Order: sequence, then C-alpha cells, then structure tokens
Amino acid sequence: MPWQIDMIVLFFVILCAVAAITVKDLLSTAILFGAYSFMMCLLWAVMGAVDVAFTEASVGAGVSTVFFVAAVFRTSRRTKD
Amino acid sequence: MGMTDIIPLIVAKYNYWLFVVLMMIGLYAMIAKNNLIKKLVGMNIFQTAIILFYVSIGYKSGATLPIIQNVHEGHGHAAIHAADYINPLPHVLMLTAIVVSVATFGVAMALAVKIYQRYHTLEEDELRMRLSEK
Amino acid sequence: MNTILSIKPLLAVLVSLLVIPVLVSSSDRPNVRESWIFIAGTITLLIVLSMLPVILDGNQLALTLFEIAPGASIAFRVDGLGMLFAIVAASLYIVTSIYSIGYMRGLKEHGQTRFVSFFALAISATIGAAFSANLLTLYMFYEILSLATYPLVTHHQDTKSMISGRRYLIFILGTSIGLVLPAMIYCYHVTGTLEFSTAGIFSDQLSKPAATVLLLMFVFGFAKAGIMPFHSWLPAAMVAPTPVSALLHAVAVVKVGVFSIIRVMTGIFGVELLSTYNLGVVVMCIASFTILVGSCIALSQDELKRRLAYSTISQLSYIIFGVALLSPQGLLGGIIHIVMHAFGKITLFFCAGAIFVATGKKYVSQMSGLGKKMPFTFTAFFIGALCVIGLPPSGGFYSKWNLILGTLEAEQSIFMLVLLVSSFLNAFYFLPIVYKGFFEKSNEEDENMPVKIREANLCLVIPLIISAIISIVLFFYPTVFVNLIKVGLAI
Amino acid sequence: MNNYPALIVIAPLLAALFAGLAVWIEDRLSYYIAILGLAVSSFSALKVLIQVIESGTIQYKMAGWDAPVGIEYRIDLLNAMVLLLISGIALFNLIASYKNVEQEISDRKGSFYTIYLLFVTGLLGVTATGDLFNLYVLIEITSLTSYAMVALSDKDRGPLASLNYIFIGVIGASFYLLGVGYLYMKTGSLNMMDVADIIASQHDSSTVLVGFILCMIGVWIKMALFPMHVWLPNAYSYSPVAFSRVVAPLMTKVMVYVMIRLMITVFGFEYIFNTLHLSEAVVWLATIAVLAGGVLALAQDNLKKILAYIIVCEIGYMVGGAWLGNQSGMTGAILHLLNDALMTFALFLGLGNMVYMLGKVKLNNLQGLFSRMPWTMTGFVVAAFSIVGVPPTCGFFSKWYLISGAFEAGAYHFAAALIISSLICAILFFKVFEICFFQSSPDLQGQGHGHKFQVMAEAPVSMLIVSNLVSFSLIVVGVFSGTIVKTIILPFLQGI
Amino acid sequence: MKFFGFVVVCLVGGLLLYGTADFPDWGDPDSPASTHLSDIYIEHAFEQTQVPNIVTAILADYRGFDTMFETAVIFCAGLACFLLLRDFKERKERFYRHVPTGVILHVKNSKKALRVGRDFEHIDKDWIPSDLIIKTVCRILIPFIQIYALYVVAHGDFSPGGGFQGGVIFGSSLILLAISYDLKILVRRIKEKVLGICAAAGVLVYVGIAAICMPMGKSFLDYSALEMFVFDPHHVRALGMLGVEIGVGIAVAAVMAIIYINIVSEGRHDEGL
Repeated sequence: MPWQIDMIVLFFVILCAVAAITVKDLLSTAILFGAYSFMMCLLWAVMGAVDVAFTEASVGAGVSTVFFVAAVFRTSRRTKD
Repeated sequence: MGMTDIIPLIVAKYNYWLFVVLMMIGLYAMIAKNNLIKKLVGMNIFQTAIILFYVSIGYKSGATLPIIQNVHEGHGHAAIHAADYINPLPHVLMLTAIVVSVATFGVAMALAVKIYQRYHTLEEDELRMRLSEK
Repeated sequence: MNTILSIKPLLAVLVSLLVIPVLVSSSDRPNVRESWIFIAGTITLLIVLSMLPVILDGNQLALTLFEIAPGASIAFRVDGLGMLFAIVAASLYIVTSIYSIGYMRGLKEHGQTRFVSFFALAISATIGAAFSANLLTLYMFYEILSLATYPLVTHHQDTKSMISGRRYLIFILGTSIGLVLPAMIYCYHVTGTLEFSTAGIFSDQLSKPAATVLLLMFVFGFAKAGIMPFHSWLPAAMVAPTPVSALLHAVAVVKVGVFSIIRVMTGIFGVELLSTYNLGVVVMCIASFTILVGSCIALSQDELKRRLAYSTISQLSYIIFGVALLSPQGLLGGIIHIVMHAFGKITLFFCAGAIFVATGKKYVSQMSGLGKKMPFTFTAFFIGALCVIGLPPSGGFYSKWNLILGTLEAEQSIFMLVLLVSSFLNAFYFLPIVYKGFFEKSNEEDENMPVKIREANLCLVIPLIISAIISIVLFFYPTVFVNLIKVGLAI
Repeated sequence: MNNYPALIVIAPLLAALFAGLAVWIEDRLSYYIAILGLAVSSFSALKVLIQVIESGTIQYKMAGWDAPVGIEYRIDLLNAMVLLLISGIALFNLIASYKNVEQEISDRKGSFYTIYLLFVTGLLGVTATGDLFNLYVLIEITSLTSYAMVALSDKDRGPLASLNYIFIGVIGASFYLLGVGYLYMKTGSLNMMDVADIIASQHDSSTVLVGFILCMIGVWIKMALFPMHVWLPNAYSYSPVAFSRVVAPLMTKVMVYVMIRLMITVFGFEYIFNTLHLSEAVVWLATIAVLAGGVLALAQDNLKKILAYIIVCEIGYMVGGAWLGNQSGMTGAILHLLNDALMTFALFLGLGNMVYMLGKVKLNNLQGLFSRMPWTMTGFVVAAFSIVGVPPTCGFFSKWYLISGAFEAGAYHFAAALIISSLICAILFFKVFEICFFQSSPDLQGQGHGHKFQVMAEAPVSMLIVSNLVSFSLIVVGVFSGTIVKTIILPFLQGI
Repeated sequence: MKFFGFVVVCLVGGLLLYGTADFPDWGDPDSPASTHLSDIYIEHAFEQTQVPNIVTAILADYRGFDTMFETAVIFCAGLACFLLLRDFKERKERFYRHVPTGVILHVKNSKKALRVGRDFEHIDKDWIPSDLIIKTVCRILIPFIQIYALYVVAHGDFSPGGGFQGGVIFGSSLILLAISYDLKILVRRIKEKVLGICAAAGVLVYVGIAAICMPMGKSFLDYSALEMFVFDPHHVRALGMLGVEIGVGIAVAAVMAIIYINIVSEGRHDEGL
C-alpha cells in the first residue's frame, strides 16, 4: 500500500484533531470532530480494516456527532478555550 | 546514519509515532482543557488513537481484506494462504473498543447535559466557583 | 512435666463471655442480671480452681484453637504463672461484682447493663491473657481488654471522661500497636515461633543492641504496666466509677500489662539470655525510676483515687523490678507481689469508693474524723495500706522481703536502697490518711452535716472486709502461690 | 459438561436482562429476579471453589474453542475465592438494600437493579476470565455502570463527580488497553497463559517493559492508588448507598486482583522482581499511599468520605504487599484482599443503616448513635476494629502477614507505614465513636430514671441481620485465616 | 493545569515512544501479531464456521463472548442515559401554533397540556422545524436507510458490517426522523416502552442463544449445540451468528434512539431537535 497516501491522511487527521480541540465554538468542534472521525475511518479503510472503518463511519462520523450536536443544543455553544 | 537509512525507518515506524502524537493531543485536551465537552472530545481522540494503534498492528503489507475470496457454492474452495489476508483479530478487538467508546461518550454527554441543567455552565473553573459558593 | 489436652481454659474464658447476651437480654430486671454475674463469676472461679491440683503437680494444660501461621496460633496453656494470675483475677471478680452492685445502685448510675457487660468482657479477656500459650494470643487478649475497658473508663459520658478516655486510648493502643506489634512480628520473623518457653525462643539470632531495643519496645509497649513515661493514662482513668478503678486498675488491666512483660521476659527472651546480655539492669533502672518518682508524686496528690493511682504505678514497677533481678528470690518476690498488691490495692480502692458513696468525699483533706463514723472501712483501709507498704502482718511484707533478698542474691545491693526509700514514701502517703480518719477531729462536723454519716451499705462493706482479711491471711499462707511460681518458672 | 464457571457470570447477566424487561411490568419483580440471579451465581461460585480445592484449576472454553483461539475461563484457587467473595457480597448487599433503594431511588428501582446486576456481572467476569482483552471489556462494563450510579444522586454534586470519574476511568482503561496492545504486538496472542509463555523469552524487550508499565498504571488508576486516587472519594460518596456498599468493597479489590493476576500469571515473578528493578519504587509508592490515605481521611468531616479515604489507604497495603516480592507479602496481599472486602463491606453496611435512619452522615449528625442504633453500631465497631487491626478480627491477621513480609524484604518503611496507618485508623474511628458515644443528639431524647436518654431508633431488621452477620464473619474469617492461607493461598502461590 | 498536563503528556508520550523502539516494522508480514493467532484464524475460520468474513467469524464465534459483553455495554449505556436524564415531569411552558394564521400562543404554568383541536398544533420552544424540502427528502430516504440497515445486518457474514453497524444505521434513521420532523413524531411512533424492551430483548436474544447451548450439552456459546433447531446443520455456526447479530442489531438500534431522545429532550421526551 502506498504509504504516501496514508501519511497525507494522517496529516489531516492530526489537523482535524488539533482544530477540534482549539476551536472556540462547540458546534464547530462537533463538525470538526465528525470530520476527524471520517478521516480516521478513511485511514483505517486504507489499512484494510474495513469493518472498523465502517463502524467508525456510522458511529464516529454519524451517531456520535449527532449526540454531540444534541448535547450542544441542550447546553451552550460557548467555550472559553 | 545516512539519509538512506532514515527513510525506511520512517516508513517502518511513522504510523506508530503518529499514533503517539494523536494520543498526546487527546490526553492533553483531557487534562488541560477547561470546557467539559472539549475534554470529552479529547477523550474520544485518545480512544481513537488507540484504535489506530491496534489497526496498525493488524496491517500486513501485500495482503488484502480479511474476507475469504473465491468462495464458491458447495465444495472445493482454493487453499487459503495466511499471508494473503490482513490480520483480522485487531479489527475485532477494535470493533468492541469503538462500541465501548461510543457508549461512554453517550453517557458522558448525558452527564454534561445534566450538569448544565444544574449549574448552567460547562466551564470547569466556573463550576468550581459555583461549588465553592455553596 | 506433662502437657494435658484440656478444654477447661477455654471454658474459663468463655463463661463470662457467654454471659453477656444473657445480661443484655435481662437488662430491665436488675436483680436477675446481677445474679447472673454472680453465677458467672463463681463458675469461672470454680473452673480455674479445678485446674489447680493438676498444675501444682507440675503439669500443664493446653489447648490449641486456631493455627494462624506455622508457629503462631491462638492457643491456651495453663502453667503456674497463668494459674496464679487467673486465681487472683477470678476471685477478685466475684468480690468486685458484689461491690459494683452496691456502688452502681447506690449512686443510681445510668447504663448499668452496658457497664456489667463490658465488665464481663474485660474479665474474660483477663483470664484469656492469663492462660495464653503464646505471645500472639496474649496480644489478642491484651487488645480486647484495652478496648473493652474503654466504655468502662468513660462510663459517665461527659467531657471529662471523654478526655481521659482519649488519653487512655492514645497511651494503651498507641503503644501496643506502635511498639508491641512490630516487636512481636519481628520476633516471629527471626525465630518463626512465638510460644512461651522458659528457655526463651531466641537461640543466638539476636545481637545485644537488637535484643535491648526489642526488650525496651516490649517493656514500654505494654503500657498497661504503667512504666514511666507511659503512665499518665492511669491517673486519668480514675474518672471511671470506683469498681472499675478497683478491679481494672488494681487487678485486671494493670496486672495484665505487668503479666505480659513478665511473660515476655521469662518466656520469650528467657532469663538466661537476659542475664547473658545483662539486660536485667536496664529494666531495673527504668523500674526503679518509676518506683521512686511514682511514690513522690503520690505524696503530693490530694484526691484519694489519684493518690492510689500513683501508688499503683510505683507498686507495679516493684513487680517488674523483681523480675528484672533475674534471680530466683527476685522472681518469686516480684511475681508474688502481683497477688499481694492486688488484694491490698483493691481493698484501698473499695474503701475509697465506699467513702465516696457514703459521704461524697473524694479528697484526702476532707477525711478527718471519718474513721469513727466508718470504723470497718477505715480498718480495712489500714490493713490495705500495710499490705501495700509491705509491713507485717500483711501479705505485702512477704513479697517485699523476698525482693530485698533478691537484690542481695543478685548482688545488686544498691537497688535495695530503692526499695527501702520507696517503702518509706509509701508509709508517708498512706498512714496520714489513717491517722486523719481515726484521730483528727472533723472541723465541719456539727454545723454543715445535715445527714449523719455512717457506713456504706452492706454490698460495699462486705467485699472490702473480705479482701482485707485475705490480705492478712496471705501473710500466713502464701504457700499455694509460692508453689505455683516455683512450678511455673521451674526454680 | 460442567457449566458452573460460565454460570457464575451468566446468571447475573441473564437476571439483569430479565430485570430490565421486568421494569416495564412491575418494579418489585426485578428485585426478586436479581436475588435469584445472584443466588444462582453464589451457589455456582461455591461449587466451583470446592471443585478447585479438590481437583485443581478448571478451564472452561467459551464457545468450545481451545485456549489461545477462543476465550477461556481459567479458574484457579485465587479467582475461585474472589468469585465467591464477589457474588456473596453482592447477594448479601442486595438483601440488605431493599429498603435503602425504596428510600433513595423509589421511582427507578427496576433500572437500579438492572445496573447493579450488570456491575456485578462485570466484576465476576473480570475475575473469572483468562483473556486479556475480555478483561478490558468487562472492566468497561463495571466502569460504565458505576458512572451511571455515581451520577444518580440528585441532591449532591454527583453528575460532576461522575464526569470526572469518567475521564479518569477512561484514561485508566485506555492505558490498560494500550498495554495489552503492546503485548499483543510482541506476542500475537491475548490469552494470559499463552502470552506468558511467549514473553518468557522476551524479557529484554522494551516493548514488553512499556506494555507492563502501561498495564500497571491502568490498573492502578482503576484501583485508586495514591496519586491516582482523586476520583474515588467523590465517586464513592455520591453514589446511592445501596451501590456504594458494593462498589467500595469490591471494585478496588477486583482491580487489586487484576494486578496480582497480571503479575503472577502473565509476567511472572521472575520478570518483575529479577529482570525489572521496580519493586522498591513501588513499595515506596505504596508506603506513601498508605500514609496519605490515612492523613487525608483525618481531614474529612463526612463519614462516607472518611471511609472512602480509608479505602485509598488500604489499597496501599495490598499493592505494597504484592510488590514486596516474597511469599509472606503476597500471602498478606491476597488475604488482605479478602479481608478488606469484608471489612469495608461491613463498614458500609453500617453506614447504609445510618443513612437510612439519619439521612446525612456528616460527623455531627452522628450524635448519640450508640444509644439510638446499638445494633448497627455493634457491627460497625467490630468492622472498625478490624480496619484498625485488633485481633481476633481478620484485619489483624492480614496485617500480620504484610508486616512480616515487609521485615523479610527489609522494607522497614512499609512496615512502619502499616503500623502508623493502624494508629491513624484508630484515631479516626475513635473520633467518630466519641461523637456517637459522648454527645447526645438534641432530638430523640426521652426522660426517665432522672436521666435523659436517647430513644432507640434502629434500622429495619433485614438490614441489621445482614450487617451483624457480616461483622461476625470478620471474626470467623479472622480466626480461620490460617486455614484459608493453608488451603487456598499457599497452594496457589506454590502452584505457580 | 496546562503545565501539569503538558508534563504528563510528554512523559506518557516518551514512554510510548520508548516502547515503539522494539516494534516490528509497520506492515511486516512476519511480525508476531501477524503470524501467531492470525494465521490460525485466517486458515481455519472459513472451514470451521462457513463464514467468509473472518472478522465476523471471530467477532461472533471465536470471541463471541467479548461481543456479548460489548452488547451488554451498549445496553448499559442506554439504561444509564435513561436513569440519569429521564424526567417524568412535564414542562410548564408550552407553545401552540394556530395553523391557519401562524400565530403562536405562549402558555405559561399550565399544569396539563391543552387539548389541541384541529386548528392548533403543539410546537417546540427552542426549535421549530418546518423545512419542506428536508422533510420530503427525509421521508423518502428513511425507508431506504432502514432497508440498508437490514441488509448490513443480514450480510455481515459475507461483507463488512454486521449487527452493530446495522443497528447503528437503523438507529440513525430513527434519529433522522426526529431531526427532520420533530421529536414528538418519533416518540409517538415508537413508545419509550418499546425501545426499552427492544434494548433488553436484543441483548437477551444474544445471551439466550448462547445460554441455550449449555443445557444442550455443549459449553456456553457453542453454536454447534443448536443443530437440532436449524434446517441446515452444515451452516449451524453461521446461522447462530446471524441470530446473535440480529439481537445485537435490535439492541443497538434501540439504545441509539434512547440515548438521542434522552439527551435532546433533557429526559422529558417531548420537545427537542
């Protein structure tokens, strides 16, 4: 497997992770978090872990994000850091 | 060690190093962030990093998905070579780990909502202030 | 010497333990409750006495209950020393229980059921300590005794008793957990056994410094013996009702402490090892210090019970002093002082209690002229005082005589001086009380006393007469106890 | 086919599910289902223990697959004992808890019982399993249920405590998982015995070392060893009392079991004590934990918190004992695991009775308790003495082994810490007793015989019987500790 | 705290990196992890279980015991959310919309819900979904999503996917319904009781199938004991796995819905996203 692709995706994963924890709006965090999960899922698919990737796609990028948005809906978007 | 040695080393290990980086990001967020939801995000990053680690263990160059191919109805399938398929065990383990993490995440979110109901904030310093006021 | 398997020691311990549920269940019928105490006390004494002939023949009774680790078990063994102590405890238990009935009812104390229950538990533990076959069992009963006496000491449940109780616990539990426990486990670690044996359990594993430290840990650790500087719980504990002070602080608690030290010195270290390392002198110095200082402080006390308490502190060290002489006469004198002092001191405490119940007076300075009103009480007090000072015709003379002989035998004649000085001091703090009682005129008699003072009720007077008589009888017939000691230590 | 090993874990799981269904019919039904499930489980555990004592280790193949391929339950003397302990305590607690649950969580009783059973299932599974990953999954079940329980108390700051518990708990579990990953990397296996065989030849590998450290840190976080203890006091004191009574004695103890299991079965003494030279450092850590736990307990004014910090202190005992590296120390640690579970259980049973009658257990709520609740206090006092280490209660005997182990290993500081902590516990409990004994509460007084006295207001009989029974068992276990050591612990230690 | 976090993170990172020094290369086919157990599974899974997707075979059979507890974890999470958040009190503040005019009524402190005639509808306080396009698209989409979920469950044996993924997808379809219309529709269509029972029953299907094997004389979870119940004994393991996957699917779908509903309505089950 071309490790270059893998490395690019990994870079994006880390970018999303850092962005998700630094952004000052929780709704943005939610979306970035979804993107992070999706990137992660791509990465795993590249590594041949299709079942894991599938699960992450449905859970991490899907349901978890929805939970996240739901929680933000019931709490607040504001954050200090 | 010359340039020529470093590249194979990086190729051989970078995946593991980056998992460490990812894990450090998650752990840092869990410890140092002020907002509870941010901490939860950190927790999730931390957990996915571990999953990444396991999936990396399972990867095998020159092999394909762990689904047996050429399965014909009935009998006489071709002999199966272990080298052709990626190690399936870490995948199984990580399916379980993902489920556990989403379960924890759900409960944590429910708790966050509950905390917000009571204190109207999710910032840790403000929470601490509210508690000491009592 | 034969060792006979017997269940009797266990029974002796269990009787007063098993009577507790009965006491609790009959808490609203005081007469029934108290007759149960009396029955339990009698049975205990009978069981103890039934073992006496066998022991005097030079046999031992033994019973192993539970093996905790190889060499460390919960086991009973009755030998001469244990027998001696058990007889004293069991017989005085009966006397005291009669006395406590009178005392508690006389003062209309609250929580009498709790009181008698823990009293029974304390006696059970005392007998258990007497019959322990090894250090572990002894330690167990020692701890149970400490905890069982706490509610007795703090019986009044007021701030004063809380503070005394706190001091009591800090000294007793603190030393036993902090010093005895590690020392005991260290012994076990070195030798793999904790059984008492006259030869000691160490062969040559201990160097002299280690042995010294270990011995001191034990001597100070068994703080019930009141060795200074771990003595101050004893005067504090005098806030307890007098029967408690009497039984526990003349017999059970303090004597268990002394008994434990004797056991450790004779059974764990062995006389031989101690004299090889010359450790007896060390202990003797500590004991002499306590004897003298204790007596001096007693002189300055005005509250009768506190004076008795300091007297106890110094008298206890006589016993340890005797044992530390490491000579046959010294051992004999020291150990028999357990008996003599027990009867003498309990008489004194009984008198103090009786005076308090009858007159409400606690201080020596108030006691002028009481002797004519309470002749029995003050006569008994006089006999008790003689016994503690060590003058004939009381049992105390016998033990002091032997102690002095012991110092000569051990060629420690300097220490004889300690005994003599202390005896003078004893006389100084006791005899004035008697003198006041009989010969001084009470100055407040006519105008301030609406109620006529007379002897306390019979339940209080009879026990003190009995114990006073025994103190005298012991002067003439100490043979049984002497034989027990000879059998027990093979001297 | 001997299915008892599986039944130990499956019975409460099935009961949990049926109780979860019964919630929708009738809450009370789920209580009886829970009792039944735990009774079956305890019975099976007893059976298994007897079998193991008679005929040695039992292996039970889940799904019929042989060990490294499938998951196996491998029950030897150690976990047979712990299994019986867990199921027994869970059962007794359930019996005692009926009234507490009625009082505290009246509107969601059924769900409470379901969660409770799932928690117990998790503990039992952790103990029975012979597979490293299965252990992780079951740890997560226990954690998730305890998160839910801690957050349940509405009146206090439960949710916040629970969320912090989640963060730390997840870190702990993840560390363990990472450690397993590192081991898997070098061995390719997850079965404990198999892993042990393979790493026997890789003692110099840095990966194995890091795997070991990660596993240990993970387990330590979960068991609340001193610097990692911060979650425990809040978590335990905010959960409903019916739950804290089972989580306090068992959760940490099961984690200690996991640590001992990893040390003995997976890595082996040879590796831990001869190849690595960590034991001295860990014993020091344990020493600090013992002292710090005691000192922190002294600073509390709530009985629940005091007991929680005592647990922190006791954890130090067991960790230290296990890491002394000699037989006495390990014997002490295992014996203390058993004893401490019982002692803590007895203490918390007493606490439960107090909470039921008084509502709050701040220290100044406890006035006059000896007269108000004499039976409860009897049990409580015995348990407290056991913690202090007064013979013949069981706490003394495990301390005995621990201290002699410390002497054997030359770890005098650890022995000193044990003794100091005993003293601290004595101070602590007598501080409580003084309040209960000397002060009388302003309410609930009666007049009579010229003295004021407290009116007795004792907890329900079902609770009293259990609490006094358990306290009595402390003495029984104490005097038979020699037998326990001889039939269970020593054969186990010699068998490895 | 930041500094402390940084130090801890660096320490942990250093430790982990130190451990990687001895790792086999990434993707090395000869590493222990890829040879020891992995080979056994790859070579024998199909022949032993008749399931070509090795991951499913391990998940539901070799390590089916793990998966059972994994399902229990999910059930537990659902139950936990229910326990923590469920609040049976009704909101006192309500909004009603007069449909023909669009006028909104704000009712404070009402003990009970007003009886709503044909002209009024009860609307949410914070969220008034009324986008026709989204509604229509979702209405068309949801059945397909659900069918896809069923496919994923049923085809777990042959292709990626299985009970868990299928369950999550089914659960998301329910959540989608709630988002695109409103929560009341979902709650009205699928009662809380149904969800609760499904969650427990799903896990029970799994544990039940596993437990039946014990009285049949095999060990727990050994599907081969079920031969007498199935038409095709040759595929008994595959069928057993299908059974447990269905159980997982039911449980997961129900739990996802429970968690979502409870979080989004703060446990009141009336209004929400």
